[in-house]
Amino acid sequence: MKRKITLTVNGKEQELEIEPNRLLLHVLREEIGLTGTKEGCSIGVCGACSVIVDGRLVSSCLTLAAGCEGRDIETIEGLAKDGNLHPLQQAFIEYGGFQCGICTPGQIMAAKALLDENPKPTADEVKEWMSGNLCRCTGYYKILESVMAVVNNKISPDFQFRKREQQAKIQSLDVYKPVAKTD
Amino acid sequence: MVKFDYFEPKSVEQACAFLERHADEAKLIAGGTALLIWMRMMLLNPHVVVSLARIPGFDSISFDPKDGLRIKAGARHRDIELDPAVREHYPLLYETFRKVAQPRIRNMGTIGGNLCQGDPLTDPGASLIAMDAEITLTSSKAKRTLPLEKFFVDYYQTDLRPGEILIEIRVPLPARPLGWAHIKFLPRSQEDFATVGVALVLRGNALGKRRRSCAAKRSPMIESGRWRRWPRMKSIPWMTTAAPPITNVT
Amino acid sequence: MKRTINLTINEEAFEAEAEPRLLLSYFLRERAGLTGTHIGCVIGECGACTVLLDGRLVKSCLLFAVQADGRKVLTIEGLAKNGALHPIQEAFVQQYGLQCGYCTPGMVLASYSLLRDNLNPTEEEIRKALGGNLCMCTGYVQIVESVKAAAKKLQQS
Amino acid sequence: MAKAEKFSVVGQRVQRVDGFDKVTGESKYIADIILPGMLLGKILRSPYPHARILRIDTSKAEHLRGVRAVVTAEDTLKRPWGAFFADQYILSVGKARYVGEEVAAVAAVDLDVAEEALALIDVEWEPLPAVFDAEEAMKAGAPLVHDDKKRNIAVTLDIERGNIQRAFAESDIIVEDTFQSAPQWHCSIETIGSVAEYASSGKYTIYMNSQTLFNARYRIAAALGVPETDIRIIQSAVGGGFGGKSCDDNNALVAAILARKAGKPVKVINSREEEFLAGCRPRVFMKIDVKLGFKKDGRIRAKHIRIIADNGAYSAKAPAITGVAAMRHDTCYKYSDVKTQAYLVYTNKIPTGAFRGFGNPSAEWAVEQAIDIGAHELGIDPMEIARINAAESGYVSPHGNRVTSCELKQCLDMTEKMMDWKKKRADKKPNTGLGLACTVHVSGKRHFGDYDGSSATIKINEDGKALILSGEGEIGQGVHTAMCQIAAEELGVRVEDVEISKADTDLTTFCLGAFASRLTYISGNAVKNAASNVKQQLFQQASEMLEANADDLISHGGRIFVKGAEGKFVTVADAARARLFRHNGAPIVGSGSFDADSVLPDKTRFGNESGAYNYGVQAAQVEVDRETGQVKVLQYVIASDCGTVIYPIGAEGQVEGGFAQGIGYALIEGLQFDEGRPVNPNFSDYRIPSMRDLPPLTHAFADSYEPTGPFGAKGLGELNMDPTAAVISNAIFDAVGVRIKTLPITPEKVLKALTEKG
Repeated sequence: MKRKITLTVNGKEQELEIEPNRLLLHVLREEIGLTGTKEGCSIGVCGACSVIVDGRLVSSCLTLAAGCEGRDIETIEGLAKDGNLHPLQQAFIEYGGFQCGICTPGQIMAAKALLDENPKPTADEVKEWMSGNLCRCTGYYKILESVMAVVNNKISPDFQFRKREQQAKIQSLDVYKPVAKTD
Repeated sequence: MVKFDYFEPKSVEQACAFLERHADEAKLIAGGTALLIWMRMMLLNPHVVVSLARIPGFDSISFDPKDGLRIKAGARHRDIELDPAVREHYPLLYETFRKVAQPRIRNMGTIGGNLCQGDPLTDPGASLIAMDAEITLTSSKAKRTLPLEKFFVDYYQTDLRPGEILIEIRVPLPARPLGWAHIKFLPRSQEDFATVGVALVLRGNALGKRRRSCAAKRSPMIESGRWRRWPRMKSIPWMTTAAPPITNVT
Repeated sequence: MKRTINLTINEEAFEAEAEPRLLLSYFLRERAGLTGTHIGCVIGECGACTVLLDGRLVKSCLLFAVQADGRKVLTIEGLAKNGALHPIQEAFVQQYGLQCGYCTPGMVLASYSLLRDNLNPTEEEIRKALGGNLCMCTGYVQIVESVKAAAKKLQQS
Repeated sequence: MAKAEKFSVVGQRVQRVDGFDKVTGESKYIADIILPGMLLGKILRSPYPHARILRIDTSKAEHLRGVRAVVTAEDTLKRPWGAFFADQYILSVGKARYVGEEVAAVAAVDLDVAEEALALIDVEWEPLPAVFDAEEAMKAGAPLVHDDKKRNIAVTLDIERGNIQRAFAESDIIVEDTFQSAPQWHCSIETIGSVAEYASSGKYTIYMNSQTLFNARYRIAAALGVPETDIRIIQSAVGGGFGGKSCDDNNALVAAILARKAGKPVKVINSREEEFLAGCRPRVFMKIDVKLGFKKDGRIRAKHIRIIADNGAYSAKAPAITGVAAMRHDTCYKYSDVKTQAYLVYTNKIPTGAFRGFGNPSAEWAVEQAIDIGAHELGIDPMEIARINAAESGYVSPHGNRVTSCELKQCLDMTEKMMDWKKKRADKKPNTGLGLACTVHVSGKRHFGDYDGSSATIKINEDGKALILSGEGEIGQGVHTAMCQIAAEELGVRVEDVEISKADTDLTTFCLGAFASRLTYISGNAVKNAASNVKQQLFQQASEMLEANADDLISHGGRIFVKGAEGKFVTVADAARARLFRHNGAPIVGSGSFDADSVLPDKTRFGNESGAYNYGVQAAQVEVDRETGQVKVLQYVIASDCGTVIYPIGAEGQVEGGFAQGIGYALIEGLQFDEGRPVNPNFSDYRIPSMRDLPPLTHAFADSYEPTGPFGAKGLGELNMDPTAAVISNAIFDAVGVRIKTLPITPEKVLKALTEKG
């Protein structure tokens, strides 16, 4: 028997009709189309499916969507605002906090939950907090470095991803005349 | 996972009524960290799932110097870890709960769910037994209170009776001074389940003998919980090599 | 309020939920994943979304999905059997009855409907039967040739 | 040593090209690919390690509502396929040979229905005697896994170089011991998966998270019996590969035949349990006897190694892996007389295969411990033994491996300094100890046909930005960023102005993919050659515009100018546009190829297997708890010689990540089998290292330059997985005097050894 539920996902209300046996992970991915949240181990060990529900970091693979009626859910897709990365996202790029990237949404959500609660954790506190988010590529050193870079305010103030031009002028082709330029 | 009906009762009475009505086919869900894994593996296939998450006050923690600590069954591990009274008066519990799995799971799993699962690999049981915790169970017919150690029967087996809900854990205020330790042996990863978990409490006069450490270890005041069973051990010869230094005194 | 819609698509039972305002064409594409039915104009003019409903040629953009509840739908995906093209499909390939291919599913189904009732249509009958299906590429000549060739194939079989 | 070359892009800490997508969750991994009408597939797997299939009845499953296709071997050509030996089938033909083997499969509208349908497939089995241990399997009378393989032996190697008898006779001391390595699973956080689509005109389009697309295409074509052109493979984002995603398994093939039968796209993704049972092919388990002869001064005079390797039920890449374990390490030290014997043996267990290190971690686990034993017996510092024997540039191994650059000695010096080795050795504290091991790895390997190369195409867009088309693929290691840097360096443009396409077998030229630490070196060279070709075309155009000789031009930061006269220039964009928008216009597009100067090994496995060899040294300081047997790594040090470091963040990540897997292999990971059945196939019971499990690490790169590499670079990816287990074991011996010879090194084993020692 399907149930109607309303979730607030990244600030937007979502009305859904779901079977009670649906997991939050699958509802986010399949019903709402937010595939940033990943499934790694399916048993709450690896943390790839970490999301924040009512301010608490949880495994969405062990959360029934039906139990989330009325709750506020944050996923990786809600972090960047208007194309501006969250400081943690920026730090993971600057400090190489990922390789294949499959665990990265979970790592970043876990770090965000920590910094929301404790903006100045020590490296040991970060390790303890993040140890439930498994990564098979990095050996974790750069993940820790990335999180600590945010804690210690070491991310570049003028970060721009790969120096993408936001307002490039496209050269008109019909008036194009090839000439050498001078400084 | 099988399809099931899902209920969110608003009171313990309502929850008991649901359990009563769907006697064999219902399962209670609190944090879900264990139940959902078993359901996904098709080891449990309930037709009705009754969530305790929306019962007001079911996750509260209260402390009274005379009465001790009362933890409602729906309190999450992390609620207990962060509770100021727990930290101040029950440092052993604080130390135990901050080491349960990791924060994400502590945010989800509840103490009631943990105890009712009867999984000897998890940490809270031993420390709560060592602290003389007692639990209250209720059903639509009756309510009973018993020491926690009597609740554990065997691996994944508890004294939980059909129709019963664990509603509260009470931990008496320990006498001061209190010596305590909780360690778990993790042979592989720090994220693993413990091979052995030991909770140790030294009270009153036993503390004075602490320097004669071997004697202290044989003191009848020592209690512990151990992997696979939940004995309240009077003597623990196997600990003579692996005992933690009893440095924590409050 | 969403409704559960039960219907048979290409001889397979299918069930999905939809708001009553959802058009059959979108229902087929998005709920059933059958993207062979194309959207051209959504006002019943172009025929790209042509399907057969209980054997009758319809434009699926002029029907709500709820109207197909309990009925049988044939889409372009239901024509080829076991990897073998339907003779009409074969004819469209052989006679160059297509260029971009966007209107083709509708053309093929319209031809199917025609040839089921009339195995020996005249050119005029073909042009009339396919009149509700627009094509911007071919100028229709080769489409008509395709239908004629298909008719021959069907007569022989 | 490094050439004094100044680079403007190479060696810079640039941003990863795929970084934005990965931190925002926008990257599309295989599970994130959803096609219209897509069905979900599930595979029925053998519950028996060895059993005959008497009958399969799928009719009940076919009639279940929501089921769209059920397939068995009858839907396949029953044609065996495999990387080296064609010995495995898409779905069991007649027999299943390990627990987890694919027997039948279902495509349905959702996973719950698919799983219900699996339960309705009725298979009548006749269980057969099975064999689970390689040594047992070699004995006469053991059950045969494949009827035509006598004594279950898949591969035999027996190679002697020099005169081994004389060499041992001339040795002053002889060390002889036996070591067992362990199987290890890749445990990529993303499991193997595929989305296959079949057009009834006959073309398969398969989205895969494979790390070797063209090899996958070749194998799928062979198994399906269709030409390669009828298969298009598009790489999704890959959530970790480590060798496990090189298409040695049946996942994509099952998806393909389901899609063909259902006439709909079908997604098949391994559950975590399936990944352990039958997904990626885990590290080949080996029992290794090592015999080393030393001269008094520490020189290794003779080496004899004998390996029994567990192939599992099918071969995948184990034949090549066995060869690597048997011979690769002979390129690390200056050997003259060596003998190697190896047997690869079929058992009724999961097929083993490629995992980061490719046989090297197993061999180094044994050989580097034997060397350590020798050092202790001779009373020579292990650091000195390594120095005395270390290979150098110009060394040619007994098997014909020609070393063009080698900074192993420099790595030893760096390790000694970073670890403060001498001081720590002098003030040794009780229960703490130091361990060391050296390693060598290849940069590409000539073994898939006589080709050890890569190709790339670069086009210049109208805005002047370059786009690299490469089929090598990115699996997380950061190679796309390194390729962009190499192209930018060669073209003289900013790295931000170079992009790279996703790998797609229909759109890119032939590429072998990610294995053998080959990409930076091999595909880096191909990209550099393509860029060089493009640069020539740009300079030709610019020479007209600048009225100068093309040979006098240089480019920098996207500008092309006459050397020494930077004031007057044309931009790359201007040159590209000028070449295009004119009579006889043409886009600027260039291609490049590279095939390494390696040799396909002959029948005796002689021949330079790779174009370049990378080297490394690792050292650990550990503390052993005598009461529990627990090992704590206090400090870890790594020095790597990978030539020029192109992409430092990526290179560091490869060192750190490889090391983390090494720590897992050494201390944590292990799958237990019960009668061939995995007992702990999940992340709760098969643990991989977490953030808290990694020790303090210091690492650095040697000052090095590989003359044949792109801007002096060579491989790195696998190097730092290889020696870690031996390093830890050597350090434990130094700490408490016991030597652990089986993996993983558990507290139980250490405690038992300590108790036995007394």
